[in-house]
Amino acid sequence: MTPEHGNGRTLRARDPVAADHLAGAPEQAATPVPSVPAGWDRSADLTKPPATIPDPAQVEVPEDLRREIEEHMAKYPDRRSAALPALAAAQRVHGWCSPEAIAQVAAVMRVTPAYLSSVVTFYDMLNSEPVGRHYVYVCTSVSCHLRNAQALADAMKAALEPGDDINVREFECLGACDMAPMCDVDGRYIGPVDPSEAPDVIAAVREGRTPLPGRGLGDDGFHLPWEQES
Amino acid sequence: MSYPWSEDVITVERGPEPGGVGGAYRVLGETLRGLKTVFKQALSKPVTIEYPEEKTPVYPRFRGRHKLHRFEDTGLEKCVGCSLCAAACPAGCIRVVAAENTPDHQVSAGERYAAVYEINLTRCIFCGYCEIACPFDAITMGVDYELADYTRSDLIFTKEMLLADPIDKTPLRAEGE
Amino acid sequence: MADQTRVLLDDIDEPGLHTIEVYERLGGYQALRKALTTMEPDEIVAELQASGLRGRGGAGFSMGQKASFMPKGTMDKYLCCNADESEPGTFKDRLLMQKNPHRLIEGIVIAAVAAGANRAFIYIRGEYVLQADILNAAVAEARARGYVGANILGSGHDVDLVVHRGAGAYICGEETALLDSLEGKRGNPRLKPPFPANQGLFRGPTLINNVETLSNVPIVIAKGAEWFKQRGTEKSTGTKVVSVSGNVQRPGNYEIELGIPAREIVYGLAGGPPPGRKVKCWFPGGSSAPVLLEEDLDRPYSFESMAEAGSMLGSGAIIVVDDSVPIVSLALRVARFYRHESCGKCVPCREGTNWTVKMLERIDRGEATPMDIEILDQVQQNIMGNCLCVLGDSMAMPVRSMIAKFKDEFIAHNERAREAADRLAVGAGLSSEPVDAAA
Amino acid sequence: MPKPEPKLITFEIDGREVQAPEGMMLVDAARLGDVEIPFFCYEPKLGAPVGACRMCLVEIEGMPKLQTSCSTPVKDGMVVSTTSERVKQAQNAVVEFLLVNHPLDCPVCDKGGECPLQDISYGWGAGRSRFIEPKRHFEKPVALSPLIAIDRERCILCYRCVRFSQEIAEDYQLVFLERGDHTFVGTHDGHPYVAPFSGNIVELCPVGALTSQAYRFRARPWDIEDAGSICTLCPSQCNVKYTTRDDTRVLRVLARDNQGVDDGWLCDKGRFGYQAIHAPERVTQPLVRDGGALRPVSWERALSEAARALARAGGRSAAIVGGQATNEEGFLVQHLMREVLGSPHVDSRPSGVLDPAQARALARPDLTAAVPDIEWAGAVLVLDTELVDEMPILDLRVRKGVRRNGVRLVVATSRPSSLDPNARAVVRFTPGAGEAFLAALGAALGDGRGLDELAGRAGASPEAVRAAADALRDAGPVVVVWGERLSGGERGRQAVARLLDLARTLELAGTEGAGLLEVPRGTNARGLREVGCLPNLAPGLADAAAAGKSAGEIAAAVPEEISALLLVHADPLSSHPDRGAWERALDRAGSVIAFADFLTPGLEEHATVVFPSESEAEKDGTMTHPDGRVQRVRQAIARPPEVLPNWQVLAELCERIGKPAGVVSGPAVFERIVASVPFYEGLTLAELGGKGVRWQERDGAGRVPESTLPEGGLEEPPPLEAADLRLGTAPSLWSGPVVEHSPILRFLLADQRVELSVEDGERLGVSTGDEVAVTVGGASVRGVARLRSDVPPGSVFLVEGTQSENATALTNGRPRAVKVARAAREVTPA
Repeated sequence: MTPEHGNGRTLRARDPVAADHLAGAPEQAATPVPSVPAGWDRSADLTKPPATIPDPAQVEVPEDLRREIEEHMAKYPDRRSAALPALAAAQRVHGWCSPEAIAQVAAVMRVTPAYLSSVVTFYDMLNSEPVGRHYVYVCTSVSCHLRNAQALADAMKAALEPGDDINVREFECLGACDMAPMCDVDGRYIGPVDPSEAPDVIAAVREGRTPLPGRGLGDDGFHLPWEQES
Repeated sequence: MSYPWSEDVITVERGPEPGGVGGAYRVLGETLRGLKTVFKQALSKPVTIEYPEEKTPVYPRFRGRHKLHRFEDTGLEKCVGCSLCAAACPAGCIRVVAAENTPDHQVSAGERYAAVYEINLTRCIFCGYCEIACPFDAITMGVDYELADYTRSDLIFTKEMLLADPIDKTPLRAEGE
Repeated sequence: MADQTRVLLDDIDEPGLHTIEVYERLGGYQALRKALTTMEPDEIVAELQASGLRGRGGAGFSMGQKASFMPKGTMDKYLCCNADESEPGTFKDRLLMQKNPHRLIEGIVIAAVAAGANRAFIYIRGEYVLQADILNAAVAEARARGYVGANILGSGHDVDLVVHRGAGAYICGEETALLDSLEGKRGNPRLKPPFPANQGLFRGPTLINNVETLSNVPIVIAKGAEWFKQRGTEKSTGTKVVSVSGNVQRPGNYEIELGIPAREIVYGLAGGPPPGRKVKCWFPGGSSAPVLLEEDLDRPYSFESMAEAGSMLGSGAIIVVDDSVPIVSLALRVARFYRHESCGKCVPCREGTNWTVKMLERIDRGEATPMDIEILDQVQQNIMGNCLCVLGDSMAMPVRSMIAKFKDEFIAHNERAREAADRLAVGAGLSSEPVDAAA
Repeated sequence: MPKPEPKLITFEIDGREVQAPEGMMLVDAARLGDVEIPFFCYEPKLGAPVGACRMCLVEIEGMPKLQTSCSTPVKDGMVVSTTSERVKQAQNAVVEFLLVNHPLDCPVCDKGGECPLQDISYGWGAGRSRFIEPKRHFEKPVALSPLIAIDRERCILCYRCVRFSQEIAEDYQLVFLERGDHTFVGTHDGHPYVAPFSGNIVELCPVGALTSQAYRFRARPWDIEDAGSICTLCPSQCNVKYTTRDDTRVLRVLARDNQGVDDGWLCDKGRFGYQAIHAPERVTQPLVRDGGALRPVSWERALSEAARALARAGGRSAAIVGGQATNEEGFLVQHLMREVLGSPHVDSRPSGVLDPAQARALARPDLTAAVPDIEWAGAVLVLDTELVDEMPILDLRVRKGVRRNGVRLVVATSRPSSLDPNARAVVRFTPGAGEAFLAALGAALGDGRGLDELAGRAGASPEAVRAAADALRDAGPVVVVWGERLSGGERGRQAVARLLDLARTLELAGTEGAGLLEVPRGTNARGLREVGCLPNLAPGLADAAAAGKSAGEIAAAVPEEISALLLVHADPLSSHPDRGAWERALDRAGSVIAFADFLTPGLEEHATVVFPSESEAEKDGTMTHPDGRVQRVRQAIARPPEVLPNWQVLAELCERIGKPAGVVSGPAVFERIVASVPFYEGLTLAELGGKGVRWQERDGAGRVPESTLPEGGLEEPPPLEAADLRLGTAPSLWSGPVVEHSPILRFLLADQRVELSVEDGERLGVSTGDEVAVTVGGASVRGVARLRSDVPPGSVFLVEGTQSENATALTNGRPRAVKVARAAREVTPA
């Protein structure tokens, strides 16, 4: 009555319909179980207080961060517009949008943490879980896919070593299909990148060097291999 | 997705029109067939069953006292207390009060179980709707028909009584016997 | 080899074009001066309408007409520049913002004055870090020179310009989702009506245009509608920057006059597929456009002609797929993209993209039946036209066109995958079938 | 913003011509033509439609695409089809999509049988699904809060709950997380969704995803019955439906939409407080003090002891009526006191005396605002009350008015209010200085002379007062929502005079949609006042034959002038100020006879006879809403066997003392009330019906005794006495016996907390979480300190009505200077 799911989750026999459904369909046991985000199964922690707008008196915010958020808030007719830049700033300070980071932004912006949580989880570039401080986004979307981006993504992941403070992830279209296959290293677009260059890229990020100098989009004299140098 | 009417038309085969010589023959034939049955029964031995020493066997599809079931492997009750039997019951003789299973008190396989399950057999009309309504085959109509008692309240069967097997087994008749 | 018609990209290779000195030296901000000092806002709108300039973001709606929908009155009005270029295959705005930010700023200020908006925002996708930095620097320069801010060039018009960075969500390119995102919310599309021109950003009337559209504005104003109309076709006027990518030898941005044959772009400008490969199919307008076949390359590349072929010009992004690519993997790639990017607000898109991916995965693994391909097609039909915004359709249209045009390949792929899986299972001793039966 | 008046248009739907108000959403207008369009996410109460579920697609002639009928307003001449092939296919498609990941566990689902998804799948679905992949399965259900369980498998992401949290309650705690098919409803970082109105999302959920922890699996829709009544836990008097089973148990409380009262929402106290009805601690039989302890006795003994004690005391008896008493009970209590025992001492207000002339002025029909007026007013002034604690449903109304109709909100309170973020102007004044604030506001609205001086006396900033005046001036109709606290205490009369003066300045009396709306302390405070439960007012707000003592005076007069106390739904120890005086009074009173459903510590210790009282679900009677709406409280379940109706017990006491009241039923008492209160003239229970009737809107309204608004002659408010910290107290929604005795609500039970400004906290060396003592005179109350950045320096706030450390120990109806110190080094009281 408790078939193991592919992702290690045990289906409890509490739901007879579900259990019968799976038990009666052995041919489907081979199909992968739908991927599920972590929060789905999570119960609220009833020992916590409700997350209301934090009282500024109770939350300490780094002065630089507070100033930056307030500057962003001043730019818009509605202070809530500053949510994205403010969260991005907090993410720079904390490495990810941790509950603490969200509480600080919420205290400055006078919104509830849940408001920000919902924004954070919506956008790909805001991290709701701790990840490396450096990021390498490998575009695997349609155009790059056609130029073997998957191999590059796999090579990047393979080049990672334990302890690396790098967030390597496959990303949907980065808007640089002419450079395919390409990747975005901390905001710098490089491409085309051959999978064999992946270890070099990762090593450069690890050591704080500029990966593949001269081949970044904004680099001086950057041009694609098939373009004539102007 | 309209449904063609032609699929619903059933051709009825009719016998010949009554009257005439053929009709008279048919009437005579049927009458003789009837008389044959009459004479056969008139000459057979009377049937007497010495109840309660001897019990009338019933057909397997006989609708007698209800039974609640458990899963054979886990022993958990099949009933999840959904109350659909109570909703289906035309006599209104079923009462279900559900409760929630907890990890240390797992009674049924679902999230909920029937904390109270009562059938007032004085009211039951043995229509079998409860059986049809049950989504988990948790309740079925048994074959026991010995349902007499001295007080009415004793005929309100509780869950424990319905889950238990009857003391005396009612003899079954094979289909077609 | 065909030539480009460089209007928008004329000075693109000029070193230092992103600085205001170089831009002004090449005649920059003259259109702004002309518009603000010699024209009334209504005249600017009329000029834009006369030019026939169509939106370059995907929908191809007349820009001047859109601006004319803006209500008159003293309420707060806004202009948004949609720089959330995320459609797979599109990378033209990136180039325009990076190389020539001032022309965009000039266009925004002119359009804002025309629409009566005194606050403008550039919503740039979060991944464009370099471009956002360049834009911010350019805005600061323009502000210092008095092209942005209060009382521009002494005309009495105020336009405040803020560069707002997104954070990675394709859906924010949808105009109403962009508004929600700019308001600091999740980027969920809104119901229309009310249209942004009536109630958009912060509930005020809002004009939303793409980077390329707005970059064209100074050209229209400087050279006049008549000049502009001479380029392109009657209904698709002006030039268009086309992003060509995928299996071609020279991917890149090419500026063309609308109406030239697509083959000239794909083979002439972009060099065609790699040697020895043939074009299997191509997306004429980003990944959300239904695919076309090799023979459609002879059609003129314009809004009308692509629509006639059953597809669309969209953002003008051509993705070429050569014959080495299995169509199922392409369909799956497209479907996965849209599943990942669906905002989840409306049911057909949320569940439909999810279901489509699952069915395609099943075909890819060889677990489907021919009926499943039928169902896959019907699911796409059920998505189309029933969603809140066009994202659902954006997946349904290409996937459906692939099913229609490559149905046999879908079936064959499934068959092959099943046989491969069976062999694997037998090899691992998982199948109940005797080994020799499979062999 | 004035309420718009829609005009009728004609449109065609499925071949029939239908008339509907212009601008009505198609989905609603279709219903006028008996055409049902299915939907999930549409709920007009939640604001603008979102069009997320796509279930309500229809075909409109002239539109190329199918349109969502929830967001399409009807226009004249529109031709709509809801049954065309295209529409049917879209409906089938949406149902199929919805069921892609919705589990088919209807038999175990609480919603089964009353589930819109079930109904719509049957009605508009294709009947089968082609989705054969495994559905999502999760641990279920998981807790969203101690009150609500969430089953995310079943969720169809219809946006209702999150819209409620974001746009109605505006607590913004419940949100969507992640996106696409990973979207789920959740809170920040696993915090529970605990908010005063969270329970409404259970009722809004169109599937079984959100279920009430208290109702889970208790019954199925065919096991239960609905019984309409009103909630009697606070003055909001929300209309409710009790879900009952077997006529003996209340299983659930649902909202019963009444635009004039509650707008279809309920607070969590009203929704989950029903558990107290079945609490084992409830008093369900008569008790008499015997040998020092209360013991259960027969009715005969309890009645005869009570009757004997009251008869002995005669004119030396006094009655305190709690706000939960119905009009019938209140009427009989004052009858018992005045006519049977010859004692004028009856009071239903906890503090202060209401001047008869002022009471009549406040009751003027043209001066009373109705609840919906808040929504459509030009400006609303919330004065000295925290609505979310004292009349929660009004909090939602104010928010709705501000959000939807742009009502200008002015908040003038001592304690920071939850409505502050919505307000156009916020004024903080020193606790107890409401009178001075009103004087300052009057000055600001007038020529501004003396404003600075008066604002100083109120401890408020003159700029804030000026901003408040600007927001109120020329705003259109103004509704003043004022707390009874303003009229309490020593200078209550002067404060009310100022309030009436403000009403005159703002011309509330002559303006349609403007007026005063009192937020009283007791549920039925208005009704009790109108049936004569005030020391100087007889039924109908007539002058009483003899002026009696007010509650505070009664306490002071024991035992010299008063020897017997009748407490009807009241325990002065927890609800009345000056706890010390009441402790002495109850201690020394010869007999204390109480009607109660729970033995509060005060009753436990001091009552001599306790009559078990009916719970709100067992009661029949009427109550009067603070805006004058007379509503019926109706019996939903059978009383426990040993409980008698209170009116019957009171009538029996009258009879035993020798002067029968001459009533034989509850409705007969109501008839007596109607006969004695001129402005209730002609009211019948049938007319009240399910939604009640505002007496101001009936012909009898003209029969309110004459009154005029005072002009001039206002006293100057006293200057602020120098003090370090001044004490403000406020009740909490989460205090009182109902919260204490409902197991599911107990986690919310208010503890004593001491709210201080950050500055004062730093000065006193107190930080959040410290145990501190607040001391005044000889009394002290301990609580946990909480430093808040929005508390103005110089004020300290405590909760009234907590189980222990009740703030009433420190209050005596006068603003008081207090000392605050860490409890560890408690200073000796000065």
